Amino acid sequence: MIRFILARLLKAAVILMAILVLNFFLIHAAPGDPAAVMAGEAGATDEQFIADLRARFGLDQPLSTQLWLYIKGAAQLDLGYSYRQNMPVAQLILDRLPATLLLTLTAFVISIVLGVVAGVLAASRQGGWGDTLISAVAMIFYATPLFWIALMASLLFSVVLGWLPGFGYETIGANYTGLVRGLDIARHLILPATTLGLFFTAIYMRMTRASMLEVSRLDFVKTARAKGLRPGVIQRRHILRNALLPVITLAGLQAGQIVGGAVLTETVFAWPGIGRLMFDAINQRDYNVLLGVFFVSAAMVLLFNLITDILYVVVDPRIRIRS
Amino acid sequence: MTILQIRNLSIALPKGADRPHAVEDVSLELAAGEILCIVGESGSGKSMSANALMGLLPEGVRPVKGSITYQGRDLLQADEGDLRALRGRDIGMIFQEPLSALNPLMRIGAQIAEVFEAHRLLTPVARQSRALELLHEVGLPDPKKAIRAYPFQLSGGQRQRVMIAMALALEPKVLIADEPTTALDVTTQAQILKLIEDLRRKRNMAVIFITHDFGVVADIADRVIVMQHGRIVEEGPARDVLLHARHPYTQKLIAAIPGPGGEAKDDKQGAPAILRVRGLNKIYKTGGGLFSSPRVVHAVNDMTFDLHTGETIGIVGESGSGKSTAGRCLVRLVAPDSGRVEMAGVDMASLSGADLRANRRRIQMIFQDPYSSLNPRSTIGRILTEGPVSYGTPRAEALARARELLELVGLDASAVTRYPHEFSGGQRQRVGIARALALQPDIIIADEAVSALDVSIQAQVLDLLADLKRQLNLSMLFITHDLRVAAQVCDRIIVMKQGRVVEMGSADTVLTAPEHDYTRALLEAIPGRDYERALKDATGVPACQS
Amino acid sequence: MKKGFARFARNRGALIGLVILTLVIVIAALGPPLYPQDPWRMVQRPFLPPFTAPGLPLGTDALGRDVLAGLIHGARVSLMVGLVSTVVALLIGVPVGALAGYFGGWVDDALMRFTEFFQTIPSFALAIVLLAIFQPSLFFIILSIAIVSWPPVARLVRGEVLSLRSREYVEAAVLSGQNSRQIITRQVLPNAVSSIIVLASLMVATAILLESSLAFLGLGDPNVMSWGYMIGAARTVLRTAWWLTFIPGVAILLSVLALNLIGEGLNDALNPRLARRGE
Amino acid sequence: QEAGGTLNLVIQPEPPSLMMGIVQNGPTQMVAGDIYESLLRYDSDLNPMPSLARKWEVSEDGLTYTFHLQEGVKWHDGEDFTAEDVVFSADVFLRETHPRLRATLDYVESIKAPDDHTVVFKLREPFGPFLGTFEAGTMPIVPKHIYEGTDFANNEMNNTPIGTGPFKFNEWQRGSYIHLVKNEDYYIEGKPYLDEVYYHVIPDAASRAVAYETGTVDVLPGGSVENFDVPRLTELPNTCVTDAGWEYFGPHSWMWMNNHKGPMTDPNTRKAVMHALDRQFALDALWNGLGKLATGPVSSSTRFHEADTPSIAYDPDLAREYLEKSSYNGETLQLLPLPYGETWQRWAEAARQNLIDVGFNVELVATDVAGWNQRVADWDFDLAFTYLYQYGDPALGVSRTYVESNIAKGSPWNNVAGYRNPEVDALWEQAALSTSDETRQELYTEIQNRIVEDVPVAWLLELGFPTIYRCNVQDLVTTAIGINDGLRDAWIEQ
Ligand SMILES: Nc1ncnc2c1ncn2[C@@H]1O[C@H](COP(=O)(O)OP(=O)(O)OP(=O)(O)O)[C@@H](O)[C@H]1O
Ligand SMILES: Nc1ncnc2c1ncn2[C@@H]1O[C@H](COP(=O)(O)OP(=O)(O)OP(=O)(O)O)[C@@H](O)[C@H]1O
Ligand SMILES: [Mg+2]
Ligand SMILES: [Mg+2]
Repeated sequence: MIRFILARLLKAAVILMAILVLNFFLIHAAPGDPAAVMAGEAGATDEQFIADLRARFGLDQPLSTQLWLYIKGAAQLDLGYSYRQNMPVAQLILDRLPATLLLTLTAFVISIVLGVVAGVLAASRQGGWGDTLISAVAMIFYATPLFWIALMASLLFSVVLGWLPGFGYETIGANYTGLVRGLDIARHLILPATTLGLFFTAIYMRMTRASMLEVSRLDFVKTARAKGLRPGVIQRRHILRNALLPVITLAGLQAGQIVGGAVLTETVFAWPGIGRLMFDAINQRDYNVLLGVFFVSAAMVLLFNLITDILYVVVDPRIRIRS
Repeated sequence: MTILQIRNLSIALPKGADRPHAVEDVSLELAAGEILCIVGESGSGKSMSANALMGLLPEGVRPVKGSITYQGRDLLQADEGDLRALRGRDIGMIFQEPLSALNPLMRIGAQIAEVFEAHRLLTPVARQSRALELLHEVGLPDPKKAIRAYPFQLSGGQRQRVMIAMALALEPKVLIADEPTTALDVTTQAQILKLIEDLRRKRNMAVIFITHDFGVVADIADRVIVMQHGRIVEEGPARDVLLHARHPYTQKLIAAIPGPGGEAKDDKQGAPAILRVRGLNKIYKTGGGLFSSPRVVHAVNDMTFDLHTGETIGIVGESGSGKSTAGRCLVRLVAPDSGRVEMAGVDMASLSGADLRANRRRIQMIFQDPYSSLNPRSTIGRILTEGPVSYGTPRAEALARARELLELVGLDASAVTRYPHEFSGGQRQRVGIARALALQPDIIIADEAVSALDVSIQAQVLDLLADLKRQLNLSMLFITHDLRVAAQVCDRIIVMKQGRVVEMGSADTVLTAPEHDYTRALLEAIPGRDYERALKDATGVPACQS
Repeated sequence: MKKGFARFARNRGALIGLVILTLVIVIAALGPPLYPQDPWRMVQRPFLPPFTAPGLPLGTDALGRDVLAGLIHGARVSLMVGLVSTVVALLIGVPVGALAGYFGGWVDDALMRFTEFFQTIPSFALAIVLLAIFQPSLFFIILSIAIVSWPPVARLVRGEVLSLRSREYVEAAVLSGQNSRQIITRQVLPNAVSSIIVLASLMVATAILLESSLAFLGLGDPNVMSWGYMIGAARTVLRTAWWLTFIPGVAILLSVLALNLIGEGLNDALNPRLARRGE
Repeated sequence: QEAGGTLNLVIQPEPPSLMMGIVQNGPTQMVAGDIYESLLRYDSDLNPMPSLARKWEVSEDGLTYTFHLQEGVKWHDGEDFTAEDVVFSADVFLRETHPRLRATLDYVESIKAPDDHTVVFKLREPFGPFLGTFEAGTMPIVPKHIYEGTDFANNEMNNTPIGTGPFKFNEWQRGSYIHLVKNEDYYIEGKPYLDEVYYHVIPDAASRAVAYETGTVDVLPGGSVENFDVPRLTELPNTCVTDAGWEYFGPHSWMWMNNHKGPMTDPNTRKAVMHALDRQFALDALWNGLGKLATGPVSSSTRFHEADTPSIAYDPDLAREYLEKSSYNGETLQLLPLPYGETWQRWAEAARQNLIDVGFNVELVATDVAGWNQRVADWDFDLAFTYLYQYGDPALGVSRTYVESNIAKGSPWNNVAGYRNPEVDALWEQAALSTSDETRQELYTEIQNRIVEDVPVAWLLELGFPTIYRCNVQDLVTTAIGINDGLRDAWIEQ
């Protein structure tokens, strides 16, 4: 197992480098550069200023040199410097990462738990009104633009009802500490996490339901019934476990998008996360930040692919013993 | 003493099914300690009757008439809770497909222990030890290891034993076995049959055994019920039904059983060898990589033989012995690792690209599964013309030939415009044969070409093959695990075991005076051998005339 | 086929979906000629609520443009974005998946690594970057959406092809002398079509949503009226003129819903694994 | 006036840095204007007022400017502020980092500190607008003891700015908020009144409005909510709105017309465009009636504005006439909206419709900020929206976009249109070097008339940026620089 993981990590590192190179060219393909953006904001009219900025950012060097310098840095986990923000990229990302992880992981957990429970409920009442209701609600969440739900939720719960804060990560200026701060953050988390989670909840629900129905037609379920097991036990022990396999695959995919997968939600709820950082970086052509975010995102995707694989091995003995 | 009684049972199928009732007006009685066999072709309602007993009918299918009485209670009226109490405890069931009937994610021990748990018996520890005893009882080698294993780690036969252990765990009074051996090879089948027989004797259990194999019936049945189209057409003690069948359907089924021997074969050894195979090897490596040593299977090990013009060679052996791999190496669906396959002086094994394509049309294949061997999205006409067209025959000409071929294999020429799903299994197999013939090959390789078919249809297809072979002077390699089938159609037989050829000789010699122990064991395991002899005696003719 | 439709039609949801989608298609096709009002033309005071001004049943937007005209003309663009980007995604994804699945080995490895690359960047973020590179015009919006949505197609097709290519009829085709291209296009792909259709119906829906999300971030094409554009443009006046986002929002919701319902119906009808036995 | 309290403002977008000497964009100044100061401030008529300079004298010949500095001023880290800091800032630091000031400093021959509290600027030649350049954003005074001899751009201290202003930097949670606290040692007794200031980073405009409604923030500086939301917000209880505080910047909007190539090289086409635009509609529908119709290149809040220039009013018939006379024959014009939010987007759509109505073919080209910069800088457009600050004086903020010497690819902020008129160029030169306001007025009136004749660009509006705030926040805007100039006078009525 350890060897398996090590081998996979090695392979991932190689892939990561390749991805980095591709990303590098992708990002540099966009018209405009950070020097021009910054000069514009400063209202600078003289070319010397822009040329100086370019030289400072190393943008006057040939692209291949820039790439080489970047790769060399990245290999030592140095993601470069954001000249625009006057900060090392790694630090910028680390500053934002906790907020994003908190948001996306909460949404992730919410969506899996809600989605699977709803899916099981719907499957066990297949064709009944309960199933219809759950499926319909899921379908509507699935079909509604995310930002629309976000706007509506913030309007309703924050402005009209005043129950929950409509944006931000914590109450600014309150200087809470310890548990109170935790609760404060949790209150801020509810709206964005739920909104973000709803879409995936719908997907998990539909997937679990379909998978449950499919598994329940398999022969071993009949065997289980022939043993005289109660339907509840059959549902949990035999159907659900097998039905979760495709759900794990999907969860792996979703988890991989945890970094930067929440641009819209972070925008609407002013959540100080990576997604927003990335969006701003695109607008400002802050290449290093953008590359850094993509790097971290790709690393996450590969990491979660690995975790999914390991999880598969744990859940599905067929794979465990083969490898 | 009757313990189970079915009266006038009718089971309705949902709207749109092929017929309104799966089972109509079925009545039967089962006495303690008795083995009752239900036979009949596919779709005759055997499984439905059995499922009705357990209250496990599929969705949309429900009993509409009659009663099932067990210990004075009508099971059709019982509620789900009562039925649950009976399942596993009073009535056990074994299903056909050992592969899918066990939960792939649970250990064997846990799955057996579940039976006790379902009926709230024993402590968890006691359940495990009881499970171990049961595995021992059904003759599983190394039960200690098996109890911790997952289903996929066991062979088909072993899995079927686990199923039996599970069904027997609570010593039910009635055991229902729905084709429990159909998916197994003969040797394993013989073991399982013996096991059931032993258990019945030891525990005085009543058994309903569903099968379509008359050999099996002859070996174990006390009484036989024959079903056709959802109705019972004949019923009686095993000897009576098997030897003196009254109903024409039963007679037809019995007549279709292929028997050993068959007609006398002329020696074709004198004819020139059309295919010369020398030192053929194929090794599969799987699962290898950075992290684990690969599993190596020597699927074909140093195979050497000649096939003469007009000759049929049978390749037999148990599952996994390398028969299919050998066949596929010959047509180069699989690239052999070493060895020569000479066809008219050309070594097929070393060709590639255009040369391979040019030579390949002389050697064609008929596949096992009539369902998956025809592209469901192509018309029959297209299936039959694609080959010739890709070798340059004009489409119109190829189509005309396709019509002829269809007539040749006994189908209507109008079939060219239809799709595979509009045909029955036997008809599809004929299409498959026509496709192989479309390229006018010299050699045909038939890999389990009749194994998936019902006995009666099997007989028709075998007849067809024999006819065609004569008419077209084909040479044929006939791969099968059924020795009786091999005996019937083959001039010579090759017996394979674990990739090696262990015996090769004329069909008669191999079947009547086998030299190798393995061949002998295979022959031993064929069910119903005594019966066949008896049948021969009773009628004075071989079971099947070709 | 007829049986397939019967099976499809038995699913009530699917039938509803089909009705809605047909309606949307009819509006998209016949709407502009029947309702020739230019959706960009400023015709009245801004922010007229629906049902208040004669001739402007859905009111006007921030520049006094006719909302109904926008809705009708937008249907065409939104549907086109959905359909065309899906077709383009299929044109990329199907060959990649088919080649990877059919040939295996290093071809598979290379193509799948390539696919993986597109999946390491969150798809929405990738779309934004692509639009930053290309500048948002309808053509590039469609292209960007296609580029971020083909990887799942490739994966699906690869999986299907992997399982289909070991079918006996494929081997029979090999023996009958067909070349790889013929086998892929005639034997393998036609049998993967039902899964692809199901996925495609969902992709059309996702593409419509994606376009609206991009428009929300200001990355829509300002020269063509689409529902996404309408929502994006009206989101700043959500509080004062909620109907301006609500109306196109409902239009998107209904279309996406319809496509999903149809997708499920198709799945039941075409995918024999899920089709109930005996039906 | 009451001391104490916390003020919450919105900052949009998040500034890249707070070191105002290095980064000169709007958001940076809005926050760092509380931290850094310059020698002067300006009232709403752009008259100079004391800041770090207590008083100042200008010599007769207009070549020597002497500033007397406040006593007892300390940097936020406790060091004393002296004239040396001013000399270092202007002569060393900003010459290197501040492109806009650098142009002005070209006129300066020397900067000297005869003693700790006096600074003398000597000019090479007279420069009329010189006294208008001592605003915090134009000439922020930075601490010599921290920056001398270092790599300015990469100095660690840039992340913890040290100034002399009324508020000290405390904390910056990127993506979330910037926190400033009262400078207890501020040199004006009793000021500032506020204890703490929070600038909230909220990327979505609708959410910023919500933040105001739910009471999280008290001040929405100009441009932080979409214009469409302004009327609704101003109707909320205890809400005041003002468009004061932008006089120094005089944000002036126009449409670049590409005089280099294509249809816009023909003056008749340009005139057709100018008269086709319904700017009153834009003002009413998009800008809530705040601001004014522009009459020419110089904003009415900028000095030397001339109101009586040739008419450029909306007149579609006249536009059609000009178009008829022009060489335009149906080419599709590429119009670049300003990528700064929905108002500009809508405006571009309305303008396109105006132009289509008189017979142009127009297509909008969507870009993001970087793309817009590039296309404008490369003259890759026919028409493009823009707006620029005028910094109170035509010589500082207007001439740069009209003189021939400022035609150069690569910057979107110079004479992008490619307007060439040697006679006018000469007038610009003369006006900048003159010290007498009357002479300057005459020259600038002439310039304005000439340029409006030529219509090198299509002037749109003098933008009115509304600041929305709770009415109990007092003295929020006291200078021509508004909130950007620091909250040193603001207080909250409890
Ligand atoms: N789930 C189901 N729903 C509807 N009809 C079914 C279902 N299962 C089987 N049938 C139909 O019921 C009839 C009897 O089927 P049954 O399974 O009992 O046949 P069988 O004799 O066991 O055949 P086999 O030997 O192939 O197992 C057939 O016509 C079949 O098509
Ligand atoms: N593609 C493959 N990769 C790896 N191993 C294989 C492959 N195909 C077959 N094998 C292995 O090779 C051996 C021979 O298989 P083969 O299919 O030739 O047996 P068979 O005699 O035809 O069996 P059956 O009667 O079950 O069809 C088996 O152990 C099988 O597991
Ligand atoms: Mg059956
Ligand atoms: Mg085989």
